[in-house]
Amino acid sequence: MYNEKVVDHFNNPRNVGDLPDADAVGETGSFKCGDTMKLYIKVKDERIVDVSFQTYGCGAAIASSSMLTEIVKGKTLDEAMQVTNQDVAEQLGGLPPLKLHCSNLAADALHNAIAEYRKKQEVAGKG
Amino acid sequence: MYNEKVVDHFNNPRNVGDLPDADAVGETGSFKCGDTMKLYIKVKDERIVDVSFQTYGCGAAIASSSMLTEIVKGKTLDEAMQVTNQDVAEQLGGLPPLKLHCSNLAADALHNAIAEYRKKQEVAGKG
Amino acid sequence: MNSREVYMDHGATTPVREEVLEAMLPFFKEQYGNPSSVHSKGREVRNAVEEAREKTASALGASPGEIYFTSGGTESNNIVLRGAAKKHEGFGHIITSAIEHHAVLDVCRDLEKEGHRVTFLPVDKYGRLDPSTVEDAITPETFIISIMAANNEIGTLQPLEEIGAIAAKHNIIFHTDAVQVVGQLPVDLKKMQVDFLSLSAHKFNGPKGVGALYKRKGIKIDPLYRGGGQEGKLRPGTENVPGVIGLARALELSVEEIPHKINTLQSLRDKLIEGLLKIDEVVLNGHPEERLPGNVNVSFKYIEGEAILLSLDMEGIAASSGSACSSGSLDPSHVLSAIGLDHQTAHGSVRFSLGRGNSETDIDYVLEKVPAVVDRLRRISPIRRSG
Amino acid sequence: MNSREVYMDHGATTPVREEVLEAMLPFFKEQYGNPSSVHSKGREVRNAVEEAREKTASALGASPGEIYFTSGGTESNNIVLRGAAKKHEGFGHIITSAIEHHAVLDVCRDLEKEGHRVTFLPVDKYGRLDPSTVEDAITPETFIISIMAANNEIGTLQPLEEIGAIAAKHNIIFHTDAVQVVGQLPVDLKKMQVDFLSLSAHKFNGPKGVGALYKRKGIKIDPLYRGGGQEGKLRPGTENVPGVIGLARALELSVEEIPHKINTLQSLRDKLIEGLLKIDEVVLNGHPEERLPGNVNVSFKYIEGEAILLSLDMEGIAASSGSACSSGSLDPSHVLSAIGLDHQTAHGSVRFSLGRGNSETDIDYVLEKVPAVVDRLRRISPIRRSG
Ligand SMILES: Cc1ncc(COP(=O)(O)O)c(C=O)c1O
Ligand SMILES: Cc1ncc(COP(=O)(O)O)c(C=O)c1O
Repeated sequence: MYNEKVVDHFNNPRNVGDLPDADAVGETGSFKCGDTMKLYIKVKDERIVDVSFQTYGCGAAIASSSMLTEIVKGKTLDEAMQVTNQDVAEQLGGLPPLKLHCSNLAADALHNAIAEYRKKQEVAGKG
Repeated sequence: MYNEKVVDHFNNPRNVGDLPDADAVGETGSFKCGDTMKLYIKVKDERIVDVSFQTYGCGAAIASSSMLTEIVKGKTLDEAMQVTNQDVAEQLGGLPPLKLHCSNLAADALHNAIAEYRKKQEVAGKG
Repeated sequence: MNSREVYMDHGATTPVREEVLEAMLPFFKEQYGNPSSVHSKGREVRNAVEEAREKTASALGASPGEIYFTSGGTESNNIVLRGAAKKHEGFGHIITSAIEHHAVLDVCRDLEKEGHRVTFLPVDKYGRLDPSTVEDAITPETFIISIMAANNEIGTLQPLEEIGAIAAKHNIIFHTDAVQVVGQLPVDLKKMQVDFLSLSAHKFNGPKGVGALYKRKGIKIDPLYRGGGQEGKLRPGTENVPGVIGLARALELSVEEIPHKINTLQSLRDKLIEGLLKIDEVVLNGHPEERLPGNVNVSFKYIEGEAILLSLDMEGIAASSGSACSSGSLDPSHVLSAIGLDHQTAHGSVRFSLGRGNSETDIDYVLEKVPAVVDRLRRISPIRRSG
Repeated sequence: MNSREVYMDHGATTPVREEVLEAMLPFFKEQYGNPSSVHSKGREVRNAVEEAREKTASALGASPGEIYFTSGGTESNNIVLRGAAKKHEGFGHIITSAIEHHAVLDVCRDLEKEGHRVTFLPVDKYGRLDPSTVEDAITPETFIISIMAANNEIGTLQPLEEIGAIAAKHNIIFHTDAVQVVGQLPVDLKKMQVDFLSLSAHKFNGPKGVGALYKRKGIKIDPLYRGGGQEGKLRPGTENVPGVIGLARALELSVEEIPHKINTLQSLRDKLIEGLLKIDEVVLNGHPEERLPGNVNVSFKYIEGEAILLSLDMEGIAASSGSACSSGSLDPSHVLSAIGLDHQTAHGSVRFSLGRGNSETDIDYVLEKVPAVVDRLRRISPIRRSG
């Protein structure tokens, strides 16, 4: 069903857990299938210097989350905003068609995290 | 499908052919399934002294015909009138349910032959 | 990959046992005739098929004329429900439960769309149907009651004798999908007063793709498929000869072994349940007593079923789940919803279904591996217990 | 009982060949998982089923998504005809032939009773359909044309390409029951422009109880059975795994061998026909050229088919007949009536259907035995030639 890369990311997920000193947290969830993801980012000079995740979901959801953290670590926020769910699935070497929707939360959580970070910055800038 | 007795009567039918000096011939046929039978009898003192048959039909029809000739040989006409198609099937040790109708011609042909014989006698008596 | 292989998915399917395969083998290359043929190559096979029918009948306490071979449980169910609807004049009313297998439930939904009325009876939190709700649901238009013998996911047994008595009293056709029960528990057609019973060979160590339908003598339904008229016209098509031979042999063996098997399986089952419930925040789904001897279904909170299955699979353990993601659908199983589980508890359900070949050591192995799997996944999960 | 066994009833069914059984065997006891399961025992079997689908597709020149596994030719036919009728809004019109297999003919009769209109096209004395009658029969309500590729009794091939072109021109679904043709003759889906094609594994040395349906991509019909959603919902139920593996292997092998096999079979067939026609008052049924490479059907006048079959059986020869008495019905086959045979000629029909394993020696043996059988039965018969 899943290819080796997916299985590897599911079995040995990278960057699991919360980041106690995160600059922002992005959350997303599918009401329908119940999957939930939290993405923590640490930002320095507009660049993601650290990232971690927590995911409730199936194998595809967990592997996608893990893969996403690998993709975005070190990217600038603008670069990271360009990352799509499709990119994640591609980097994983593909997912079964029925499972594609399970990978949809990873990029969403990332974009939510970045949005939160920017909002915080704005507030801080104004304040 | 057929038991050994049926198979034996089918393979080695008794009393096959026409009787050139028959006193009467009974014919019967099923319009539906196309079976046809001719029964020849030779009568002496109200008793069937010789009998033969010709049958166009399936294995059950041929075996029933053969069995019938064995049953009636030596019987008085009155006794022979009592023979039913069911008797024939029973003497054969049974026939498959779907094949019962194929055995229905044997006794009919016999009764027809006896009726013909009686009619001839009547005509002869009157004449 | 891993040292042990522990198959605990007997509710999904079972391996064909040696004796069954042996019984089937001559019918592929040697006794290959068509049972409808007049010649001896056909007749020998016809005899074998009729012997299989007799064996099947006798294992169920039925007569051979009441057994129809089909291509499986799904077909048996469809033949009964659609056939009864077809036979019924105009539109009528069907009573079934909310937790039937899709091969009953979705046929009923289809018939509903076509104009029939259907009552999907609710079940309690253990998945049990209250027989009085059946009686209450009956209307003058009700022409069939279809209630499964045991649920495939949570293993809950239904009070069939009570329901059968109600159906008989009101003179309504009573069908039971006994796919999960036949070969596992004794089946008494007389006591249950069923008119139709569906079974599937691959659930009791017989081959896949063959099943049977018991139809009480005298009860009539319309056939759906047309063809060469095999199986009393109810299921036309050249007979799956090795299949029906295998079904009969498997049924014969498994029914014989029931008295012995029940105790073994139940004690394995109870040991597994007990062990699993020792893990934090695990709940048992289904009825604590009225359940299939081999069925264990629990929900691991805060984690998702498919992820659990994959992790178990890495350890060589085969199980199943009512989670949406394990079936490729979006919703968790209708059964788990019907017993009132919230979305997340339903998503965390795992079924271990025990069967022939499972041992004490298997249970120990599973109980050794599960806690670590659950722990690992809970560490990844963002959901935390509130306590 | 007799020295030789000569099986000439390949049109009824065929033995499973060694390579096919070998391919199936691992899927009973070892690779027994349910293809729908998430764990590896299920996934390995899912892969095998999908490989079988690919093989089947490639043997037919189709794509894997166009292949649906069923329980046989009967089911494939029923799914198409009933499914197209169910999909069609209100009552419509169906075009078929008078000589279809019962698995098409009787479905059409059923649909007619339910309210659809059906045209049963006549055939000529050889059993050939005139494509122009198809075009003439088309009405704005026509939603499906179903014409068999070759007749199972008399072996006559139909002009499918012409009919397909007509169906395509009028944008009407075109189905062919190719149960007798697949594995015997090349099948070109593109040229025939068929939307649906039915096949059954046991007709080409595969196992009984499994078939397939080709459905052209994009064409939609409604499913009849409901259940677990297998086979794209068109044929739900746990897959007959060993069966589909066997089907694919048998199809692959028999399609590969077609070029070589055609010539062998045709020359055996023609030798047998020639020899049989030397017997007094024997007529060939079906088309002299446009017939299945292995089909021989003759009528022996003045004697009845079942009696001939029984006598041949005593000599070790397995054949079949369109006689009423060989099927337990009262009427001779609708096919023999449709080609205009009188009752008695129809009753005397015998089909010798050749296949894998038949040899020149078999033909010699049959030609040696038949005259005596015919002679013996004619001596018993009261019917005499008029000449
Ligand atoms: C309760 C129940 N009914 C019906 C079925 C369908 O059986 P099959 O897949 O053999 O057609 C199953 C098995 O999946 C089942 O568990
Ligand atoms: C032309 C034709 N169609 C359909 C069928 C039915 O196939 P099955 O008996 O495998 O369902 C047959 C075989 O009997 C056939 O010859």
